[in-house]
Amino acid sequence: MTALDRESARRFLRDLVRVRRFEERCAELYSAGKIRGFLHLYIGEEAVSAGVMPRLLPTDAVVSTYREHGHALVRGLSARSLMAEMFGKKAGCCRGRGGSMHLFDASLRFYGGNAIVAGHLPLAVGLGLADAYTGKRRVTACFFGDGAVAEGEFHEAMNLASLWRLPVLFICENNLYAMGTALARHQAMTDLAKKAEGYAMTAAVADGMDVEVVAAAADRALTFVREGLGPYFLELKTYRFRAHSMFDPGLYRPKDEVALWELKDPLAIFSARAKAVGALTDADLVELEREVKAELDDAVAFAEAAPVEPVEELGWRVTLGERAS
Amino acid sequence: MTALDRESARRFLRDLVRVRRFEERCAELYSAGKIRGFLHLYIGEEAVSAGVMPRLLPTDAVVSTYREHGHALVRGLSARSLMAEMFGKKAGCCRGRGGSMHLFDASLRFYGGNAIVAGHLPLAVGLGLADAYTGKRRVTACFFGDGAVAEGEFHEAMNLASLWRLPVLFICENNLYAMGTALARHQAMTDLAKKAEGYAMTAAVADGMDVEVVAAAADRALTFVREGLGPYFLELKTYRFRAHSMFDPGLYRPKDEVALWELKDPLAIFSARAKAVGALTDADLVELEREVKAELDDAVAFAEAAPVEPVEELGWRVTLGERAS
Amino acid sequence: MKTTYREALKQAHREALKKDPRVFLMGEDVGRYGGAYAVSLGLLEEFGPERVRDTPLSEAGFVGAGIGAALGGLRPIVEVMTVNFSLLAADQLINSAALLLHMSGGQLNVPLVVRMATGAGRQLAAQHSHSFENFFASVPGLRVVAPATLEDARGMLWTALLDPDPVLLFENALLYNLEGELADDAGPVDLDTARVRRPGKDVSLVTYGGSLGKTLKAAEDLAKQGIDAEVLDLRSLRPLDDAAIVATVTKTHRLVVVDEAWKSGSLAGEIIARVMEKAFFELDAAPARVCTEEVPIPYARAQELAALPSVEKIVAAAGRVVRGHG
Amino acid sequence: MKTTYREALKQAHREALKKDPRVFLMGEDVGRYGGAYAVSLGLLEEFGPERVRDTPLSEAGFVGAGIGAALGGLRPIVEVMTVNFSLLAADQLINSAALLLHMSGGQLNVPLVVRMATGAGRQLAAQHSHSFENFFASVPGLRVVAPATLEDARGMLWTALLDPDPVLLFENALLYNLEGELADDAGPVDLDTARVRRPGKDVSLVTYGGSLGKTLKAAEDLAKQGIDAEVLDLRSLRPLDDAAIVATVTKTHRLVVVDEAWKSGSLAGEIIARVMEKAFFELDAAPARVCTEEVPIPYARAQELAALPSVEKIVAAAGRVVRGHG
Ligand SMILES: Cc1ncc(C[n+]2csc(CCOP(=O)(O)OP(=O)(O)O)c2C)c(N)n1
Ligand SMILES: Cc1ncc(C[n+]2csc(CCOP(=O)(O)OP(=O)(O)O)c2C)c(N)n1
Ligand SMILES: [Mg+2]
Ligand SMILES: [Mg+2]
Repeated sequence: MTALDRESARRFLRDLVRVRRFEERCAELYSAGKIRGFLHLYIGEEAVSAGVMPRLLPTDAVVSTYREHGHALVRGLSARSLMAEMFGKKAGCCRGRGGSMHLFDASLRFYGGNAIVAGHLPLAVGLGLADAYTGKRRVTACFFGDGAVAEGEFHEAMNLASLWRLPVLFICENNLYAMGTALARHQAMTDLAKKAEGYAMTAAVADGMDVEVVAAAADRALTFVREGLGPYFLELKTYRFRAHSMFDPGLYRPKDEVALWELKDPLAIFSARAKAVGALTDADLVELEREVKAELDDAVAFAEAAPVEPVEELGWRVTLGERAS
Repeated sequence: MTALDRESARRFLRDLVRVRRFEERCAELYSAGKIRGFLHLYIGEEAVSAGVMPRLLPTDAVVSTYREHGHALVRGLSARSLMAEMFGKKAGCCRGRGGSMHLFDASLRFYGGNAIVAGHLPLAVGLGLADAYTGKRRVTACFFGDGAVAEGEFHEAMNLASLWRLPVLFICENNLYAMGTALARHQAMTDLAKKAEGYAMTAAVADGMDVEVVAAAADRALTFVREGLGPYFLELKTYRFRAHSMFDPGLYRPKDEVALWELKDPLAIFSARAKAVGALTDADLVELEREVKAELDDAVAFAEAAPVEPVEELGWRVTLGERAS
Repeated sequence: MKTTYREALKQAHREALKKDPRVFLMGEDVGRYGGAYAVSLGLLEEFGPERVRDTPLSEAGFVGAGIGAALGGLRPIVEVMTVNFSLLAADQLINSAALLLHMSGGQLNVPLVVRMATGAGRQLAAQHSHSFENFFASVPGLRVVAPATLEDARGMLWTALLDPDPVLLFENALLYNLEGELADDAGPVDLDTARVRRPGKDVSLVTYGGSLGKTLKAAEDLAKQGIDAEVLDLRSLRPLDDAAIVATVTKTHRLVVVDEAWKSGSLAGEIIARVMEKAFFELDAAPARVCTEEVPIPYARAQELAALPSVEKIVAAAGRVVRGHG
Repeated sequence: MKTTYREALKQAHREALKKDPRVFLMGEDVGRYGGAYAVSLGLLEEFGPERVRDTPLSEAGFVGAGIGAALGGLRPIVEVMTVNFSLLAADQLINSAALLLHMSGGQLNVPLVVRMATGAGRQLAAQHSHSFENFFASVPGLRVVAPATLEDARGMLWTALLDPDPVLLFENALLYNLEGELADDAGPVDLDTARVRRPGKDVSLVTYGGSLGKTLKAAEDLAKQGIDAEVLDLRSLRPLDDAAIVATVTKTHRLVVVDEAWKSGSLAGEIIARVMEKAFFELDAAPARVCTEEVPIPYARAQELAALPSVEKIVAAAGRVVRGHG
């Protein structure tokens, strides 16, 4: 890790704060009935997205899960388009059809927002295959949880990517739980990075609560993949501070475990350090929070005011081709 | 390995020869149009079944693939019932409904004969689960090929078995090809036993062409499983001397590779050794071949003469329960 | 006693777990979490982790393990959290559970119960709003049922466990909160017959599962218009109770089928085809289907509602069928 | 020129691989082995391993990779060896390929072609004899076609590759050896329309894929009995060519649907339902379905034949429909 300068400290903290406040706003709006369906918050895990995403190039691709607000926001989807999507409005990134679990933006190569656990890993393999086939030096970054590792689609995707040496970065957000099931109750091998060996894939583990550590790990991984050395498995240990979804009573985690992890709050840790090394001041923090608040106020107002997709457009683009019936 | 006595030498060789001659007879009968559908021969791989199967107890369970004649025969299904099955006759072990790929015998706890590659691994996990649940000290032995290892169902089954420490013995018959696709073209990690580590499962590799080596490896594995130490992954390196199925032109394997493996013919190797150590004589071999020939002649005659299931019984036992319509 | 569909299901599980030591429940988050729809909340504490078993996210793996456990002598209840994930277990359900008995020459029956939540209507968007009942109902060797009432939620599970064959129970997720009266001694119910939930003489509204409520409501609205609709709840989707279907059509001579699946390939189509084959001359007007529009189901509320069957659509379809086109 | 269905498919692949560098073929054993049905024999040598790519046994994995590759700008042809294994990829085909475009708000189309062999009749027993066309044909977002002739085998692939949406091509495995004449300049054909393969006036025999041959043969036999049957080949299973279906029924007023799937839940049922909805007053007699019996398909020859549609069964059904019951 290089010394922290003001510029990068601002960027890191900005991303962390934007995601945190966005998620908090979503939780409120869910309670207020503005957002419906499933809502999976990223609070506690922000350092993963804030650490990885800025290291990707615009030409790279991102494929993610239903817990992807943080990925989408840092990747560059506007808070407006995300909020409008969650409000079910036509101005949303998917015309309000996708909601929280299905955020897409083709122009940013952000391929979801996929809600079948591990179902998106093969897509990432295919995106990587397309790049390898055409000789493009791009990377596909694929985010998924520890729970996804048990799925057959994980296994098949890992083997394919490694067998064909595709430029795919697999990022396992190991938050220690798949819904209410603790890692040791769903994985025989709890050291997930070790699983990569079974696919002859290079792997690393890093602290997913420290945005600088994440960024450095991502840099190493991306260098490897970009050099054409094949795919890479990066396990980031993290924790979600909230329930799995808004339906989750959250009875399955010991209180002291939660408390312990809360001490590793990625925002707290990073802002303290940035201040300690003099990269940021309290005034910067206040300023940043103000900026983010303004952005989110605007996004919410925008979403609120935006019209819904007219019912007549329900059947628009079920297919793209012209069809007889 | 203990010194080879006459008794066990006869048993080993008998099983090897029975399977080999049975398969040769099947090939002939296929050409004669008596056997139809898919036919996958086990020639070259006999030491696996002849080595493992006799170490199992009658109370243990066996779950296998579509290349399972050898497993069925050594497990104790009669040549008559197998041959009749392949002739599509009602006296067959599945009334002629299953054919070559679906041999079952509930009384011998022989659970197929499954033709979806890797689809039977979860069944083996469930059989193991039933034993663990009821506290029975039985083992479920599950046979599958190297190709199956790429399937998601393999992955899920391995994790479940290890996570729940179930008494399942996974036996990978690594014959280096999945149909026409060589191991290195379908597996990123060609050292298959290494994959077991990703599931925290104990594993071993052994020469699958030497029946004594196989039997010794099976004994070690079975002791482990029977002691309640959890599942076990046993990779047996072997080779099929014939094509994948009767439809396979077999163009994908180098001639010298085939020739090299033919030098390891499990029948040749074992009979030579048994003679060298004085456990068997040439006269024994002749006698054995005669016995087996008589058994197969009888089986074929039986199958030939047996009646087919009447067409009126087509719908018999689609379900076991009484149904309204 | 006043209760809910969820609670009725839970009591059915408790009863089964108590009655038969071979019965156990397994699935994603059925234990510590209490079930994605809280059906099994408290059962882990009552029956322990062997009998209320959390599984990894491995739908093919644990459904297959359920089949194996059934072969091994147990009576597993496997919960596939939702029908959307059942695609991952389709190979096991079809190629193993359904086929094993017949293709083994009648040797290996699979006494397995698989439960799953189905249907749309909660703004869960395209990947979480499926209705694949008819696909599974098309497979010989399976039995498929859809409890639509508290009694059936309470009573179908035990009967399914007694069945020697694999039984799939589809629970429409909108029903879990359904409240109503249930007899204190409510117990097992048959899995074979369709039930007339409302007698009528002008038109038959045939439906099942999550659409029963809408259909009954539509029947009330139709009554206000002077149309006396009969509502038939199929209950069993495989086998279908052909006699009951033919009986209602023979009585009313008009048919509307209500089904939350996409129209093409729906069970509603199968019902119409059967009526044509078995009672061609009974119908006085073209039959109609009220199904989901042929679109992936969107998140936005208005769009989702527009995609799904509704009371209004049923009333309108029945009106057309009774009064003729227009 | 005299050729076979297999050869016509192969030429279609060669043409596509030559015309468009974005096109590649991947699947189990398509390369060195030459394809389980020898469709791609020789293509590896001609186009190299990047464009004719052998995959591991990972149906979900490589179908999903095909979807991703399509999103990434390529034009993949993915061969799923047989429909029986497509269950393992059903999640990818439905939850990803079919839904992505609509649920992304119209952003992400998936120009993917998936080919698979389907059907029974070669004594491959229960797990290798499925017909799941109708399941996939029920899913919005997919296009499903079934080439039943040499021309369609030759011409559908390129049109499918031009299509911006996922197209599933079902090749009945009994057709690969079909011989016949094909024009030297045979090229792309439309994917939209059903075709009358034999005009007739007394009864409409509607079918597709592997059953076309049997149905045409039945029509000949019927002609000898003085019944003039019209044979409609659906070609496209999603969307269905409703106009053509209604047209033939409006002409003959009698309907028999021939479909190799199990009867319950078959496409045959959907066809009948549509005719009832759209042309109720056209039919003069109850329609009939000739489908596979509701049993897992057995290995033994006589049993397998008894389970499947046959010329005799079609003739008998058409006779009943034309002459009335008995
Ligand atoms: C195939 C599939 N099975 C089950 C579910 C229901 N489900 C949604 S999220 C989830 C837990 C996933 O855990 P993990 O992969 O660790 O991700 P996390 O939610 O912890 O970020 C489950 C079981 C699903 N969406 N898809
Ligand atoms: C799920 C599935 N995919 C494809 C096939 C077709 N198939 C049958 S055997 C086979 C190769 C299997 O190879 P392996 O597991 O190594 O077993 P082997 O035949 O070598 O004994 C293939 C591709 C199948 N039966 N099931
Ligand atoms: Mg997790
Ligand atoms: Mg092999």
